[in-house]
Amino acid sequence: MTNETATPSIGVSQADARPKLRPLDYVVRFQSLLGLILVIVGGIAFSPRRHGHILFLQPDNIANIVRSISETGILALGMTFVIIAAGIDLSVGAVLGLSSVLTATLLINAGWGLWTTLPLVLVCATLFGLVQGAISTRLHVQAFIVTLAGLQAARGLALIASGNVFININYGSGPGNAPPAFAILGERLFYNTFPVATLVFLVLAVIATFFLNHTRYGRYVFAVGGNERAARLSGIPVEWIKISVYGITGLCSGVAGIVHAGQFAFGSPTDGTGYELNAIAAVVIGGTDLFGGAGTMVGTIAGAVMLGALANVLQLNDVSAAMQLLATGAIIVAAAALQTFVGRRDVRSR
Amino acid sequence: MTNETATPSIGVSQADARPKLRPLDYVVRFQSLLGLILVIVGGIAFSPRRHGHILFLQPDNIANIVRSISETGILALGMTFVIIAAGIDLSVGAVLGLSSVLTATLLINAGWGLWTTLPLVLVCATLFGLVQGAISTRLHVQAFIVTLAGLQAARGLALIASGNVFININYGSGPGNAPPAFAILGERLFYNTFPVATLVFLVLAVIATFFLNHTRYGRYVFAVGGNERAARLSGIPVEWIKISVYGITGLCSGVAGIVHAGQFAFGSPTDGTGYELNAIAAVVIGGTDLFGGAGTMVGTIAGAVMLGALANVLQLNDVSAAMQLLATGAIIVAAAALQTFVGRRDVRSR
Amino acid sequence: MTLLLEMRGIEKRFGGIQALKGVDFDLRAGEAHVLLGENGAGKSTLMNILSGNIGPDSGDIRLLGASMRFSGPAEAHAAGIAMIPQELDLVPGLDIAANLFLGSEQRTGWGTLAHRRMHAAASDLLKKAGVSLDADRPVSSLRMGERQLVAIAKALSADARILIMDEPTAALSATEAEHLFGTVRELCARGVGVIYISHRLEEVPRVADRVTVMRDGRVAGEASADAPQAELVRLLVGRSFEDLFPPRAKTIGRELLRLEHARFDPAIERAGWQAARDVSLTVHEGEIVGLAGLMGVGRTELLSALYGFEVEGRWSGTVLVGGRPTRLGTITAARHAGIAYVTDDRRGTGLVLKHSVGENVVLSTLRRITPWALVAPKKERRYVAEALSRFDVRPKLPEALVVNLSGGNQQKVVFAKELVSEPHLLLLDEPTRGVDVGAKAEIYEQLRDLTAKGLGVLVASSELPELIGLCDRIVVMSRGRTVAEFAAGASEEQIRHASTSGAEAA
Amino acid sequence: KPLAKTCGPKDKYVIGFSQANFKEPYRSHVNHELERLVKNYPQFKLVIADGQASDNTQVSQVENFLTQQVDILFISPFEAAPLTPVVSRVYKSGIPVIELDRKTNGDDYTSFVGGDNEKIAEEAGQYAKKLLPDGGDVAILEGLPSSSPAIERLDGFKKGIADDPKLKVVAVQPVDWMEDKAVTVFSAMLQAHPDIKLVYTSNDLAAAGAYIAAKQVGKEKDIKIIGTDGLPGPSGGIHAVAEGQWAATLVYPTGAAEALDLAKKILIDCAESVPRVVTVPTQLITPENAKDVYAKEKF
Ligand SMILES: Nc1ncnc2c1ncn2[C@@H]1O[C@H](COP(=O)(O)OP(=O)(O)OP(=O)(O)O)[C@@H](O)[C@H]1O
Ligand SMILES: Nc1ncnc2c1ncn2[C@@H]1O[C@H](COP(=O)(O)OP(=O)(O)OP(=O)(O)O)[C@@H](O)[C@H]1O
Ligand SMILES: [Mg+2]
Ligand SMILES: [Mg+2]
Repeated sequence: MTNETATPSIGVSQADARPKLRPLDYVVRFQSLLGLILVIVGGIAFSPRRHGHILFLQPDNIANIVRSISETGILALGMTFVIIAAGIDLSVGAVLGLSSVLTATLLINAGWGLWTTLPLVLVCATLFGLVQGAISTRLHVQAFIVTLAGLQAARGLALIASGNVFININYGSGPGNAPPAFAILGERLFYNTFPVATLVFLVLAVIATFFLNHTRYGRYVFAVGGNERAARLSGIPVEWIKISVYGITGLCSGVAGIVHAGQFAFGSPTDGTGYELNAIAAVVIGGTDLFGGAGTMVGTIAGAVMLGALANVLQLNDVSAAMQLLATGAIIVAAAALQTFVGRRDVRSR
Repeated sequence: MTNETATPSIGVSQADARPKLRPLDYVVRFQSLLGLILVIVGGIAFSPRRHGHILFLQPDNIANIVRSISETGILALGMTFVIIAAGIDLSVGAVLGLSSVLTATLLINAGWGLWTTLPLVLVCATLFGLVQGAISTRLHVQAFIVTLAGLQAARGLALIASGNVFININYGSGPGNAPPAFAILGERLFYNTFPVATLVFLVLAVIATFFLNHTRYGRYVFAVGGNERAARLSGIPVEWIKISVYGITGLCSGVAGIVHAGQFAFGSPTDGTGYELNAIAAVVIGGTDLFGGAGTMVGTIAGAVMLGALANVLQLNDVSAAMQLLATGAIIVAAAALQTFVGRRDVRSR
Repeated sequence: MTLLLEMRGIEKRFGGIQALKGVDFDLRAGEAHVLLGENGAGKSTLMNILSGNIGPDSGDIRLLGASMRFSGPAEAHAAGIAMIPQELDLVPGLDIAANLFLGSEQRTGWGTLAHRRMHAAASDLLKKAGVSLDADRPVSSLRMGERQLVAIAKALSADARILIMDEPTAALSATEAEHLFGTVRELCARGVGVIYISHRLEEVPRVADRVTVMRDGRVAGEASADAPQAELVRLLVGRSFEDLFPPRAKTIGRELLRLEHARFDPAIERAGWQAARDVSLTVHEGEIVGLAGLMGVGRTELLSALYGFEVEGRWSGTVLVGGRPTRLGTITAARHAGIAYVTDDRRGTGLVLKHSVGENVVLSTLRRITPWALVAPKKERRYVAEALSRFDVRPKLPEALVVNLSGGNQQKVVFAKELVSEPHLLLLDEPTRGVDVGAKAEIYEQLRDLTAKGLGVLVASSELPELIGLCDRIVVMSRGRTVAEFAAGASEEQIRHASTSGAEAA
Repeated sequence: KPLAKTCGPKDKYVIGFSQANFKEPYRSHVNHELERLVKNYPQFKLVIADGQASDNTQVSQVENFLTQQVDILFISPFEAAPLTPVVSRVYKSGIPVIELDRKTNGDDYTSFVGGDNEKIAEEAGQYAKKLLPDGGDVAILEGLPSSSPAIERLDGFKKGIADDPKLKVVAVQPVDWMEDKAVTVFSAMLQAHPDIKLVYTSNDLAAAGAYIAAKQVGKEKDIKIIGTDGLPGPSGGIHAVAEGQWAATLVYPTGAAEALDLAKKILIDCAESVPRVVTVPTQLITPENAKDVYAKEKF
């Protein structure tokens, strides 16, 4: 045995050669932030100024940015789980709409209180997600189809729930009014600097990061996305993982829907149209692999903020509609390219 | 030697002595049609009738169905190549818009003729696709991001090209008029039964099927999508294949854009909004695997027709908008489930 | 004989790992040059460089004296170099014919694919490789052995001047291997140069004209074809050890698994699926039982059906686990009964390739090392480090990506993963496929240590010497039936005869 | 001879309404008005199809109505030109066509009921001048760029304020009719142009968004918001003006009542001719009249 342990020590000496890479590894670990940094630097550089002040950095403006991305951000958190598990969820935008409509109808038309309404909405949204997950997993239908169908179904349900009208949430007491407490979702805290919607996003972001990186569940999600068959062989409850991640996106969509209703004092069946693409974009720009098995939550958050900051700086400069579209496209690609360029040590992980 | 060849063939003949599943294979080859069949049967069953006639089967109605899917159908043909090559193209709808705007401006504002306009439009669309492919492949940026950015860019370009307005195509001679020949795209042939737009789709469908199944290029697309490393080891020009498929989607989007402009005598930067999802849906419902390496062109065509027929039969029955959404969702999933259920023999090929 | 190939001072570095440290290698026309070396020695890397798959950092390659620089496999192909890669790279979605002609499709006058012609040619090629499969079976439905044969046929189809075989017999059983040796000799006779990599030392005298041994990225020495195995082993692992196989079990404990006329009926009939029809065998604590048989007799199916992996279906007949009747057929049931399973397809089902060694090792035991369902990084790191050194995975880097490990080391990772979960009964399918002698010895030793602690092992292997050396009893299968059982000490002849005659009988 | 093939006191008539889309609140309001008012005509069955903001979809839906042989077609084209051919096919087949809110090209339709986007926007411009007698910075939140209502309303408003140099348009940006986008965009505008005194928005949703944005920086009092659509109901613009949140909104009439009345004339009374164009007047909603209008508007 002793002389045997001599041989592997070669392997170990190889191992010792490796730590030299640490600094690079370090940069690489944060590669998903590079795009954001790029945009922020650009934002500062190109931001209009008024008597010396950089508008882009004004507290109000920053508040605008973080508020504007709070909803897609929340969706993107859930989406990260799904995509790491090698799935996709196109229904999040629609479920957001459904949830905001439900919130509005229950508060206004049904005259429920917050403590009954909000939990119910969240439960419905989560169930909706779980059902999609179950169908996709048990019937072996590609998630893309199931959630695309789910998108339609959710919009249909929202139309029914709302009776195809926009429901205004006006505050006050008595029937037809929502408890004023709900209005807080539209406001800002800390001397009117920090939007509540963003606070919700941040709290969820912390929770999501924790679950992905520090729980057994998170590990399972990575394993299932990385190689489903190997995961199954190792006794991981693959089915349950694959189903539950859609429960997570559902839940996130529910929260986002409530935030939406709160922010805009308003519930409409078409709320959140197209949000799914933004959410997925945030995740993918954040460096998560659409083929599953690899990704980071911090990347997703950075991706979401980046998209918001980008839109903001373009608007600050009164860029024309056409140019905004062009610039957005160009910069997104540039950012992604920069990140992958730094991140590309191992070509095999496509 | 001889008896050696004999011995292993014992072992292997065992492998093959198992039930020859040819008939089932046969069903399975056409599994991707089951959804369509389901919908057609349902359509006939539930179709309203007027003095005995089944409206769903009226020539006019069929013409309407096949016309309504011609554009997404064309997009789906190209999309099939991309998805089999394990890629995705979200820009097709936008490039369709761009192309229809280009067509309109060149014909109307620039007063070009058809033989200069149409080729140029097709070239532009193809180049747009190739550029996306090149960026995604060379810079190793996920196709989802690149084509999402491409979507934005294309819409931006369309706005610029059109000067932020939509352009009516009116026929006649002299400046500001398009050659009347172009109007044919909006008409029907064979005693007004067969839409020209559908004819274009059919011709392209035949060509696409041919290329996918009977040319070396098609083979390579499967190989690259199925196992990139294997493809590279076999000396296949992987990069070129991965780039060129986006050229194909670009080209298809260009054709679809021209058809769009012709059908509606109209070019607007917002044309084709959301078409990409329908196109991808058609492909995936057709049984093509979003993870690449497997798929059929006939499936895609069936998928496209199915979506059109489904929408049609629902509306013929005066189903309310909400219910249409719900039903569409349910039936799409049902169809897909049916197909995968029949198709599920070999676990290994996920 | 003319010198076909010269490789001089080839170096290759991967991140922190110097895979090749200046390797010289040459090949003459018409010779079979066997390349030996431990796992991770750099054999595949060297061959990947030769086949243009990866570029060298330095060093030069001369073909017939002309210096070459391949920018990709295509150029190597053109230069007449063909390779059977170690990790069989086939396209699962395409059928056998399509895979055989991938990259060199035959076309009609119109430039369209000549489907019929290729199909016919494919069938011939398969025959040449000694396998009769319909060329239109999708590769995804083939078993490891069959894939290997397809890969061989593909390489033969290139009729190259230099043919590289990277562990071609890894998934083959004796008969197919024999046939392959025949083919190699034919090729050499036709003046082809063959580079043959293998970990099965008993094959060396059967193919080799010349032997080169690599160790740790260098050429450790040359040997003649008829060098005694002990000599080769010494060159290989830098030390000599008397016996590859540890002593057999002294104490046989209580019965772990008993099958009597057990039969498994899969819910879904799968193309080429050899379900267990009539299986009778027992495994006791401290015992290693072998499964022998020709290819495709259903050993893999038997194991995966016992573990309930990717086959839904019902067991009938007597199935006793630990003496009690048990409904096997689902993974949960199997794991609950303390059964673990190492498949014959490490890339497909053994490992999460895009994840790190560490993440893979803990995969099957996460439940154990995550108290309150939370990951405990320190605990985990200790756990992984212990497992890696226990199974001597090289390099000993928890954060290295498995995909970059050498084949043999990947196999060790799979072992570590399944054995740290301390099962009662271990199902092994081709356990030492692509594992070097040293590592084999370690694995065997590990198995014996564990059986001494009460583990029972049921191992399917196509390497008869392995079964004979390792097992306490050997059960022979044919067409999903157990046809014979031998106690330790049976000869290869007896077993081979039992398999074939059993095949004819059945 | 009567306009409709079959008419008279028959007990069942099907009205097929092809709506451009259900997204914009204005559209769903129109649907609502029709659904509410059609109850006054027991003979009428109203079927509404959602064009999903797609010419292609809307065309095939109209063709479906043709297949179904509805008795009369109501249509709000998503865009004029693309719908023109199919509408004239319907018209030529003898089915009366009543177009709401937007005309198709040519004259193959029975009659048109609607307002005039450009005029309404121009009126908004006029009122803006009144609101800012001594001028100031003005912002515009445009609809979906290149869609005709967006274009017409943008042009109209600019025309309305053109003759007053004191009104400076400092920022124009598209918000695609969407409230959430309006909030983000207008927030940015307020950063870039803190002196904005008035914002004209191409629809009520955008106006609501602008209000939220202004409120977030405590400027909701100083910034005059002019909306468009003037929808009734608690979520509509009229209410917002009544609440004093906006300076004004302009009612973009639905013409639902008028359209149904035409349908009655054509189908039940067998009218042989009906007015070709029924322009329903817009109404400027200001804090002065908002409360009364809000009270009057049934919903
Ligand atoms: N792409 C890669 N990235 C990083 N390291 C690599 C890569 N490929 C190989 N290596 C390392 O190079 C060394 C040599 O690997 P190689 O596959 O050549 O060994 P081998 O002799 O083929 O072993 P085996 O007999 O197990 O196949 C190993 O340490 C392996 O970890
Ligand atoms: N997942 C699978 N899908 C389809 N067919 C399979 C699968 N696994 C095994 N087979 C078929 O089952 C038959 C038995 O192959 P298997 O490898 O199980 O037998 P074996 O005796 O283990 O042979 P080997 O020597 O390869 O281990 C083969 O003909 C193979 O085609
Ligand atoms: Mg190797
Ligand atoms: Mg096997």
